[in-house]
Amino acid sequence: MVKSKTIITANQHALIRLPSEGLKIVELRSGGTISLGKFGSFDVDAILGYAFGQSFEILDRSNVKPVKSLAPGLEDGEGAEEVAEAEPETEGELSKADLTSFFSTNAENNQQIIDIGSKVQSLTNQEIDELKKSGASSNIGQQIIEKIIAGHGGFDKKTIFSQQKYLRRKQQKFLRRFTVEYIGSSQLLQYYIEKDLPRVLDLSEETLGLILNYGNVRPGGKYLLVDETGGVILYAMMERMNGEGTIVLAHENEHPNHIALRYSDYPEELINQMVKPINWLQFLEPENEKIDLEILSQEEIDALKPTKQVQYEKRLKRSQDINSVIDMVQAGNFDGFISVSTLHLPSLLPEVLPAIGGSRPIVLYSQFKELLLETQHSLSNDKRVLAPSIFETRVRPYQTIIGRLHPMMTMRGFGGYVLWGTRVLPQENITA
Amino acid sequence: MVKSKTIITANQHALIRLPSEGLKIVELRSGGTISLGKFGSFDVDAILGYAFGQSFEILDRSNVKPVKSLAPGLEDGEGAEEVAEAEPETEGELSKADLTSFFSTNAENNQQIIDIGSKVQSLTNQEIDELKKSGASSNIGQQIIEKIIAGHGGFDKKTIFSQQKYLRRKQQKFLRRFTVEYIGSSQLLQYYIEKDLPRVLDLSEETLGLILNYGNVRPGGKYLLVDETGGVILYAMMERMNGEGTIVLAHENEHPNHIALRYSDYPEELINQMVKPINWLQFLEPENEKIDLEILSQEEIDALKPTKQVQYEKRLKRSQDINSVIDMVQAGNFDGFISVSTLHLPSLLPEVLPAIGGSRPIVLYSQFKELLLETQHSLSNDKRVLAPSIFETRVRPYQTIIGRLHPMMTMRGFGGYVLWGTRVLPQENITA
Amino acid sequence: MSFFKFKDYIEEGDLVLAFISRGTIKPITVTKGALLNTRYGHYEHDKMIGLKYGEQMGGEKGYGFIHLLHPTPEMWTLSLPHRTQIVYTPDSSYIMQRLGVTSGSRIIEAGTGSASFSHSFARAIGLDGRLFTYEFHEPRYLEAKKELEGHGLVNTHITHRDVCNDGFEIEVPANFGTEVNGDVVFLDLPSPWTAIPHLPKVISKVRQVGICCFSPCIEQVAKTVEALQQNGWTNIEMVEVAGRRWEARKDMVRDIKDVVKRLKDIQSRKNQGIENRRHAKVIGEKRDHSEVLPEPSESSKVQNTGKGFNPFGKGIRIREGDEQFQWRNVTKIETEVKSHTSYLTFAYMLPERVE
Amino acid sequence: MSFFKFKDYIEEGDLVLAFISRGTIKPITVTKGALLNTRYGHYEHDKMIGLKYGEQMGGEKGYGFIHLLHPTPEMWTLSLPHRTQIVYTPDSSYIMQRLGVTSGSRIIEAGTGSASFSHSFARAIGLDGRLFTYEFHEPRYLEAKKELEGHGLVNTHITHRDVCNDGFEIEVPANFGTEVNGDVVFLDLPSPWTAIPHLPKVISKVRQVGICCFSPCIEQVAKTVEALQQNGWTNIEMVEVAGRRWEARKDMVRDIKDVVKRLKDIQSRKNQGIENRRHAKVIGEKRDHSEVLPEPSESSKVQNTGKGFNPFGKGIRIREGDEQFQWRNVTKIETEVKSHTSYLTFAYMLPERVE
Repeated sequence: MVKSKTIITANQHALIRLPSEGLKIVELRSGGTISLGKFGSFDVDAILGYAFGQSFEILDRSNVKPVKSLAPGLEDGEGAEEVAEAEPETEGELSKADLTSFFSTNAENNQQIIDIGSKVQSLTNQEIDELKKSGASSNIGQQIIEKIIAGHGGFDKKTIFSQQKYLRRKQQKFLRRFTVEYIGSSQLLQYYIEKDLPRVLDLSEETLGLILNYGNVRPGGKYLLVDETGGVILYAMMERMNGEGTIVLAHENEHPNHIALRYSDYPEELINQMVKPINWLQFLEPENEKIDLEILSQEEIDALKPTKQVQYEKRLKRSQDINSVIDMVQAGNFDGFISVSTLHLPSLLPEVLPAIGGSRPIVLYSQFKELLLETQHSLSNDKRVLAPSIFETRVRPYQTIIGRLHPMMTMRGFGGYVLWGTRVLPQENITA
Repeated sequence: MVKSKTIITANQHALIRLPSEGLKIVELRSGGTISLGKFGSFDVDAILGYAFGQSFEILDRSNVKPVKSLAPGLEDGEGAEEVAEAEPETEGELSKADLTSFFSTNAENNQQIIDIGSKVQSLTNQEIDELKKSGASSNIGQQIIEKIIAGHGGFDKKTIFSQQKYLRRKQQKFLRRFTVEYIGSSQLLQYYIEKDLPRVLDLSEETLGLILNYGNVRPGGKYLLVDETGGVILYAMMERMNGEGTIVLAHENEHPNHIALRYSDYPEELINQMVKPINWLQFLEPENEKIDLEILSQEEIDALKPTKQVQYEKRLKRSQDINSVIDMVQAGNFDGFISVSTLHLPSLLPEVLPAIGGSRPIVLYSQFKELLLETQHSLSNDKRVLAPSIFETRVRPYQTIIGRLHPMMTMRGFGGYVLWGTRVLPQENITA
Repeated sequence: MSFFKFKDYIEEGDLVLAFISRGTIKPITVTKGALLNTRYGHYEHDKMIGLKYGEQMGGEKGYGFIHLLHPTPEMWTLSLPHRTQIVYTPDSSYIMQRLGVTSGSRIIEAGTGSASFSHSFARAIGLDGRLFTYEFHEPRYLEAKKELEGHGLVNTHITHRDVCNDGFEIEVPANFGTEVNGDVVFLDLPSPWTAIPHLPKVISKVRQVGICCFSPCIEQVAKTVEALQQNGWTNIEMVEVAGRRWEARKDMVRDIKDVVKRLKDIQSRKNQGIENRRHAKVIGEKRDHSEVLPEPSESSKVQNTGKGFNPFGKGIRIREGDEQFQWRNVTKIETEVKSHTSYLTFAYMLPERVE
Repeated sequence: MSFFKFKDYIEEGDLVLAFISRGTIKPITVTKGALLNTRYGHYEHDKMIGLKYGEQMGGEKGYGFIHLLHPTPEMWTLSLPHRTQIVYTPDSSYIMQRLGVTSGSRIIEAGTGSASFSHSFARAIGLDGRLFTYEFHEPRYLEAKKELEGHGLVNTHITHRDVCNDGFEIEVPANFGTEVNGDVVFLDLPSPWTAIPHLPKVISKVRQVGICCFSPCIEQVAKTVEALQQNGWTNIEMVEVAGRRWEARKDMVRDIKDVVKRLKDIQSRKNQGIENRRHAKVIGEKRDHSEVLPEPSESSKVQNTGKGFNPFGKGIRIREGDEQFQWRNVTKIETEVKSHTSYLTFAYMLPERVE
């Protein structure tokens, strides 16, 4: 694997985090320019060589300068002190600097935007446009926010809460900062959570972590996987396995869907080496589905027309692939079974269990606790799974400003559930 | 209602809260003595006249003195300052006074007792017994704790956590303090939660509060109730209704079970006036179950033998009671339906809905979300219940010591779920 | 209309909560000649008069409907626009239960805020109880005063006051007793620690008094706890309340047998296609599906008839709960949960000091 | 035995986790001639040798059984006695996922504590990664050192050190690189703010470094956040992780029709009794149940045969899930939930300072 996980490097994908909590995945083509829509655009070459995680501010003509974080006002260390000293007092005493600090440490999670700005605001859109055009300064966004506060008639009469909301909204609209992150499995999942939550079946980052740990995913393992997220789980496993080991990917279509791997920058050979797809028909009726290809001698191949030769090579490769994965399933002894799918697990599980090795983990994800409940009941007389239980994990983020510390007021309710058990080998002649 | 809700009064029941988190319900008979087992005993007359909520410490010969709280060391205001200054530092720096403060503000919820004391403790049981017998001081418990700390070889080598646990355990064992509380519905529920959680169907205090508010329980209302907790819900409703209004109590046996009311100190007339029992047979087949008693004239009654006269009066009363509650159900227009039971709600609800007035709340409790889920689905085509949803409320208590503030490490997982909807009157000819 | 008693029929002047959808409940005062306009139809107030509370009402132009609900504190809370000042039902109901608020209680509340909790208090304490509520912010005070009067909360008295500086003492209205004499205190203030020292003058001297301070930030809790300790309050405990709402949903049962049947169907169609396109096979692949091959008819694609297989609606939109398929009942939490409202700090004060 | 790779058969000297019950998992080192004694039977180590991992093993005296499990960090964590020092799987798995711990990561951990998290780190970073763990408390250090070596965690290096006073710099073993050069930091210390200033000397200078501080009290979080800010860490965010475990249970369906049938049965028995006791009725009560009266036979009391009614096992103990009755699948949360482990404060450090 030649891709860099630490340094922003050309010809890789990267995640762009925007102040508006927006996420974008881009390919960093050397010499190219990337547009962030209303936030402006930047030259790829200007960000190369920095560490992943670096934030930048867009200057004029697609130039950027590195900044410490997405939030303004922290470069000079000023913000930190203000934050430390800030205390919740009666309404109206909150300073602008204080509010700015508020944003700075909360770039990620605050979703409580309420629309209070447009009604009372005295700056016209034209004035804002002029401000935007007015200069090459890196402080354009900050300047605009200050002007808006100054021009906002009712600002000091608002509650702290609505002041914060108001400023935050304005900041998100005008600040031209972004962070460039390595696309790890957490970033990939966050991206899909924001863009297409149903695709990842409501899976949260913490539940993904739980699946990987309960699944004992590590370099060199041989896992059986069902992944209906389009490859996010597959990517997370590959990331932890670091190129060593095998993932047999059971799927229900003609071809497996792991479209999310297109952002992985993994070479195709690595994917082919680690990921072995098999569909459920092949899995469950291996004898029928093995391909019994008539092997031709070199002479016979040479005798074929060139197009037929190519066709033969393709068929040969395909039959070898399918037969080898079928052999692998028939050999069994997988190091774990991980399922992140909407399939009916009580009917699926008995078909899969024989292939899993003794003492290896069974990890089943569902959006709905009720489905795992049914699955657990279906296992109650199956002595092949030891101590199955349903687990839930939920992370609760805080507004992390000293003096105003509290859990975020709202958060998304999704996350999913995990059934974890251990494959064991019951003995017939043992009675309790 | 003559009972006092504010002052500890003779011939009422009261809740006794012990340092070991134990709860006891006692009847305060004037001139009597109440034993708290290993904590000692006290004369009832010594506590009369104080306000409910008062804590006491047992002196010698069943005397008591009032103290500020269950915890020692706070009377002189000393504890508060120590608490305020205490900070979590590296291990071993925690002072005894600090630990004492820890206990003082956490009398209720800390359940994390681990047995680490007996192994390393150098005081013999005999020494402890001697200490106990040694004096008439109110500080016996406190003294014992100090001696134990002094005599405890490995005490200062323990982690803060285990020191706290150790002291707490010792304190609970030896302190002779108790608090006398009025038995409100919260106290009654807490009592049953501790003594017999299945009896109250895992109901938590916060869920009880939610039921009463969603049920719009208030003085003067006429409610239909199913209460399988033995009367805890009934008591909570009566408490909020303050003697005004009616509760029709539907039950499944010959007689309703509201045994918990024995601690209510409500006079029987009040109970009879407010609570109207009806069994489900009477509820669902009212015409069959109405009692058509042959009314006798005074002459006819006089002609009966005395035993038959008594029998007749009893039958007459019973038929009047039953007929009047059946009439009440047939008249319908109840101000709300509250169910805290294990009955199958999808089969029960359609039988009950016609009796509930328009715009009145439907509040259904279950230990299990799955049962309310089934109930909600059964309502999906029933337009008589508007916007039914399943609600969950959970209270998370904190260790409330400044400098060491954090949520309790463990808590009981029960609490239950509530389905709340509104009875409405659909119109046939309306299309969306 | 009353928060103390249900009535059955709607009259002119009544406060009615028009339930338009779960997220849209509109309070209206029934006024002759007035019209309620919603995205889902128009409704004449005149036609509401005489209808029963709870009744469904059709839209003026033949589409849409609303339900006409009687106000309760819980419905009223839901009808308010989302503002952080609202104390929602999971918090308010717990506070009332824990502090033993019942008919006859005397409550001190500061600040009034949206007056949502005031409604809940007023309902619970009944006509025998008294609620003293204080609001610092004048426009909010005026709005709340008007609302409390309009809603007939005759057991409630509102005062325009900065209790942190000026305390709670007021001239008590004639039918409210001779003094405030509160037995339950609820403080929803930015700095409750400045109000706590003023409380002894207005709370009961003969019974235990309970207090709850409602603060969003943890640092406020620390200051509050210190103030409570210094002012003689005991049994101090802070808690959080987490309220959650769940919806009933259905999730399709996707049996592995149907997966296999569908794959066979795809394969057989493909082979058919290959057969049709080509006349001669150069290189053969052995297959034997004849026994279990399903009938690949059009109907089996959209229906789980029991004979064919369930294609799980691939490429077809299926209504949740469609009876042609098998479903599981599941619950789904609301999309956005209220993960924090405020910290609730409880404490108690006993009437007598003991030595 | 290895935390890096599964093996199939048990050999002498292996670390085996004897799963006795959900709450009792006993780590044993398979030793010739040794015996495992449990409340549920006795088990000879000799007979374990050659068995497969995961195999069920019967008790020596013909009763009881255990399962012989291969160690994994998760099972190992469950096998430890309950101590607060343990970082449980919901926390540890999230920390690793959020900080991007993968094969090859270089971890700094202080303190080692029970070494439970060390096992999890060591597994995830694989043989290419390196874990530097520090423990202040000497007995714990010695115990952990022995355990880490015994478990073959060759990618892990433990140091006896008070990092708060003495920092993290150590002489790095030959195969651990030239310096610590950590890219992920985990601090489980009473005062992480005193350790944070020592970090720059041991963390990577060419890539972003992530940190997680694990503190039970909120006041520790405040000090930690300040220290992180002052030392140049950014994107500071504190979170809590709530892990819950649910059990599958069954709850009896108690249909209202059965309630009615049972009441009729009681009534009819009672009337029968009255009839039997008395010959003449003085005052009559009209009743008409004849159409629906069930057969009050003994069998209908305990069985829901479809003809009679379900008496819900009044007075009879019924096994959960007894097939003669109808049940609903339900979930029940564990009796005692871990409502708090610690606060997790995350932050990041970039290699270059920008002007």
